Amino acid sequence: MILSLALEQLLNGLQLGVMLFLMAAGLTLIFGVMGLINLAHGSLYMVGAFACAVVAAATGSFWLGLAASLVAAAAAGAIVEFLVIRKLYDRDHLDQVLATFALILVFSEGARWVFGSFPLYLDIPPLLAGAVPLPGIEAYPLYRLAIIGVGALVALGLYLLISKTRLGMRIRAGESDREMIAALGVDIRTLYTVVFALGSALAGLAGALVGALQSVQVGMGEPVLILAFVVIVIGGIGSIKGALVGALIVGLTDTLGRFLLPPLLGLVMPASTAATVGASLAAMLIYIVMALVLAFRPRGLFPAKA
Amino acid sequence: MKTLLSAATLALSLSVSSLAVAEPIKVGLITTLSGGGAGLGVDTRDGFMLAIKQSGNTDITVITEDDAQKPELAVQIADKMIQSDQVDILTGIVWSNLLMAVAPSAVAQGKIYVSTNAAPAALAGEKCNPLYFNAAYQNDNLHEAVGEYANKDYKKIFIMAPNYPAGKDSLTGFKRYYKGELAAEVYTKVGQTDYAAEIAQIRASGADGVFAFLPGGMGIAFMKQYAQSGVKTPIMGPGFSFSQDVLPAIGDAALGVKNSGQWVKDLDNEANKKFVPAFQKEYGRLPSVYAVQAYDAAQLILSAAAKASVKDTKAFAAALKAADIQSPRGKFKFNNNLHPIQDIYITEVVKEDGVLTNKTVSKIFTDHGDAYAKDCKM
Amino acid sequence: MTLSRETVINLVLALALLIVPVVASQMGQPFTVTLATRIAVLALAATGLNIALGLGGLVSFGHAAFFGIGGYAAGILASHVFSGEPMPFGFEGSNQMPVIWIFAVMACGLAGLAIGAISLRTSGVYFIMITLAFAQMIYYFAVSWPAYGGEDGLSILVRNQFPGINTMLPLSFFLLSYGVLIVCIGLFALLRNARFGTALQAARQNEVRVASVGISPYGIRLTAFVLSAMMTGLAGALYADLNKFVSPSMLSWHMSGELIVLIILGGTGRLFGPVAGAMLYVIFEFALGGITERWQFFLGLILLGVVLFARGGLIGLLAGKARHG
Amino acid sequence: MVDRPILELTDLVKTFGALRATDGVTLDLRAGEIHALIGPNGAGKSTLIHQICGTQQQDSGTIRFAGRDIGRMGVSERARLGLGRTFQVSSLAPEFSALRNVMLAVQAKGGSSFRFFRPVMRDRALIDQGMAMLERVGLAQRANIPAAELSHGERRQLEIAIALALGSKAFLLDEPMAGMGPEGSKRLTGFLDGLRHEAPILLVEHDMDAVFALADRISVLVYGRIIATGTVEDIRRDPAVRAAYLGDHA
Repeated sequence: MILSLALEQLLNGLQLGVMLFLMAAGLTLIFGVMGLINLAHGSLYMVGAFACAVVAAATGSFWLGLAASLVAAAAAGAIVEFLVIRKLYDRDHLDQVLATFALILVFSEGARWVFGSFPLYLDIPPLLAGAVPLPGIEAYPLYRLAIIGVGALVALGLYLLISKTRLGMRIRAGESDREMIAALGVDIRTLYTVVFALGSALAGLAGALVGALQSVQVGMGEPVLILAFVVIVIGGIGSIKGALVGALIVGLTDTLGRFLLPPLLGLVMPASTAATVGASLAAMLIYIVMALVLAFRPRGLFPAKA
Repeated sequence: MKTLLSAATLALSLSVSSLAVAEPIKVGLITTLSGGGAGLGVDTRDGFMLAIKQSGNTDITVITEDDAQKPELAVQIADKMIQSDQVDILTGIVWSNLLMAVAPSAVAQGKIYVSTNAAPAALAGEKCNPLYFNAAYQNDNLHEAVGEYANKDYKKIFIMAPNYPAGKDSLTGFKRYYKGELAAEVYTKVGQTDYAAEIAQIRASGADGVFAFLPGGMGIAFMKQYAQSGVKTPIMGPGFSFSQDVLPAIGDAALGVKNSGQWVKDLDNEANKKFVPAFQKEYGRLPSVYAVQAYDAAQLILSAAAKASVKDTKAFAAALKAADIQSPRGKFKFNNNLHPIQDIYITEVVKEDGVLTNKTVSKIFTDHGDAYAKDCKM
Repeated sequence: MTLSRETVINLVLALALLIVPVVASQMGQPFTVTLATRIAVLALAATGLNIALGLGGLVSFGHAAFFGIGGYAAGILASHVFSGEPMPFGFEGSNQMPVIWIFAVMACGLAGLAIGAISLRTSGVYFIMITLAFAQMIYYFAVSWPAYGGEDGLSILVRNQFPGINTMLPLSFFLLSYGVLIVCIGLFALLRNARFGTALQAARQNEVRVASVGISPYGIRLTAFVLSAMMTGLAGALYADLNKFVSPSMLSWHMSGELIVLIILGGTGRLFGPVAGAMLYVIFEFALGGITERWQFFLGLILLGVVLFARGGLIGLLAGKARHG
Repeated sequence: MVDRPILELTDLVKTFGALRATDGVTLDLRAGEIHALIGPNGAGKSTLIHQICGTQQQDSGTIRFAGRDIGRMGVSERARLGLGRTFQVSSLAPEFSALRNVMLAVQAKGGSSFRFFRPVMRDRALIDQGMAMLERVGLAQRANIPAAELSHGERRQLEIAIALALGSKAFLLDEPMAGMGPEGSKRLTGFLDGLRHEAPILLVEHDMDAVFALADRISVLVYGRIIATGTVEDIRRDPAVRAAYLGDHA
């Protein structure tokens, strides 16, 4: 029983990590290629979730909604890139932080304007509903397994995209030398728009997938945005591999902390106190891990080349 | 010129009031109309304004402002309403933490505060105040009701709430009435949206029931994930986790959940039979409990205004305390700590004509007050 | 001696912030005084951040931590006077602002030292994020720590006192806050022109240059970060007394963002940038909030406009580029 | 027996992946001399300078300066020991005036930077010393111009003024002639000629006229290795150098 619970929690940690990776991958890609720190990434996540909920409600098909989330987030990303973001590439991080902070306000309040203040309904597709038994685990939600699968596919896809395709070659060239790529005659502005839209689409996908599991509402992107930043900072900003490792570290730390800290503290204090103190510590745990990582590896675990 | 004019107005209003027509009352309604919690604030405002509109009373001016769920902003608005608009009564705040920022200082300045929702324990006991009224409940009430209900059918319950004061009050309230064994007591992160770890613990705990207090988006996320987990242990919770504002977003996952409320849509009384269709007609949606609470707060103010002058704070407070209203909840009166004494019901989430809503299962408490009233020396 | 344009603007801002509330108070509009106090206190917090951000180029996205710690210092000390319970470590509660301020400043100094010592090992985006992480850590601690109200916050039932001043009167409390603000702006000005400020600003403009003349940027920056934390903490204590309330929302990352916004709106590194920024922000918030519930939407658009098209902020717009000696 | 060299590099190695940017460099700088380091682009001169100043860390080998092993010290610590440098890409505080740039160096040398109140622009001693240095390099009349607005050549002069103000025991000058007109180069050559008596100079420079006019010794760096060290005449005659590098110039 205990072993089964531990196994299930490990799987939960992995699954949370994969969800975070979907967010973090786009964020780190955008930083790696354009050097842009994008606080509005959480807003694109929200756009994806809303698009999915609205289309799923109108057509009755989650899968159409999922497609819509990709399209809507990519389109929103491209528009924002064209109107605002491209003016920020040459600015310092301070300006980027501020402008994208302003974008959060615009997106959140804009979404409320259009969709109202109440959470929207979005449910898991029937195909993936319910739980299945796994070796050592009594039952595990099929949808969560599917998320792990999607995360693995996205990781593989990004790897192939970056190492095997022309677009990937351009992305890598853009990372190492912006002027060189311009000299090669590649239209760098278009490249940047494409990369930004790609990162946005990933955020939108994450928003739709997670929205079905959690709740679709204004402001849903902010907590996950901060977690995604923790992920990419631990992993090394700009590194997809770092994002993957960082996401798994954060996912496992958070899940296992919530699961293990209260009983561990229960050994030294009354159970009721341990429950609250343990929960407080668990909430702080990932930030503590991040501070520790940065204290010893100031550029994260897999620093991208300077 | 302006002074002249206002002097004239003053003279006029004096002569009018001598004709025993109610004098103007200014009410400041501070609630959350933007940000994540705006749904509750919108219902609060709409419920309040419905009562004012129905009364046809034109002496009452309501100034509405958005606190964006930020305590600092709420304080600033309260200052403005008191100092600049010179309101007589404040009301409308949804959240305990905002209420704690505004209400103690407002009543210290001689203003009346009528709470439409938030009811922290801190203001119900020793620190109760003759100008602070709560038209909703005391925070613990709905948790206590579920605790009492759980005694009937459950032996070993898993209880869970967010790690903040309202969460701790919730579990304390539940435990005050629940006599069985606890499978575990778990506090989750405020704003947490993934509950896989907790659900796994529920599965492993061998509990025969789960009590969860997870308001707003937290509850939506938990319920959806729970429904997919394959865990069949029945869920119960306080009414605000399953009220009309969140049910559509949870979807069928909420069906059959037992919860508690001091008001249910199907309560059989005259006031309720008028209120629900009126609200639906006016705003095109079902009212939530927040709308009812605000509706009653407005009714209370209207009833007091008919009896006393708001400038005579003491008399006005006494008129409020009389609680001479027809509440959609049925019976309603104030305890010595100016929190309600009312009936509390166990309800169940059902689907009516494709819409999720609550229906009454049984009355669990009759004329229920709260545990803090005894500490209130009023 | 002719005054530079910026000096004239600074004087106008300083006088406007003083005169408007005094006149409003005479005219029986105490709320204007409250707004002005809010401006003064936010400007003080941003002036603190301006030491790190404006002079040192250290983009701290976690200054809400210090703002909140200062606020909690005021709230906690006052609550112990009210409850009569002794504090840990043998301290006693106090409702005297000078005592509270010393506590707030010391606590923030220590927190700033600890956070800065680790954070300053990193730079750029990493620095932004690690300061954010530390603030989040403290935020979650405050939310879940039950002793002082947790998420519900802590009320200060009676505003703390200052010898010789009736702080309950809005105008008196404003004048006190204004006085503190002016003193701290003076300190900022001294700091900026002194040897320390020279080294700090040079480290922002060119880190390698500073190191290669033999000054370790780390020590200079850490000192600046600590001073910055202390000043923001002092503002936090005043803010708690202004609202008569302190809660974890003072520690939230939105607060950190707002402090940065104040500086940028006014003009980064400018002496009166935070004052101009706080004035604009509070007036926006108040005026827009009165017109529409969607004021955050328009605030976002205005901010975008400032970042994209008016990079020097208000002071930059009015006074042109900054000149250094 | 002459004094021990002020700066000694022994078997310095620095690799970036497969590239050996510095491949066993041994080099010294003696009192009173100008030692020029030349080599084609990409030979590893910049990497070498970075290691001497401490902005990059060598993989192996030692760096001794003024009798101490400085190989693991930070940049500012090395500077405090008396290692003065100028930069290939001009490196100044661009918003500060020329004078305040020099004063930063004066303050670094002459005492603590942890003074919080007294305005530097009223600190007579700082100003006088700073002006004196600007006069020596011929920039006195440009003292109040922000560094960002100085011409390329003027910035080089300012960098030297800063190095002077530090009272360095040795100067590391990274392409001081770059971007200077013929007139400026000539003036600077004359100035450096006198400077060597104050402290020895390790000079990295592309301007061969200046190198041949100034250098007491020359080392030639190719692909991270020193292929020859000697007097101007030795180097001019060295066939390996001619083949590898000087072919076009000689």
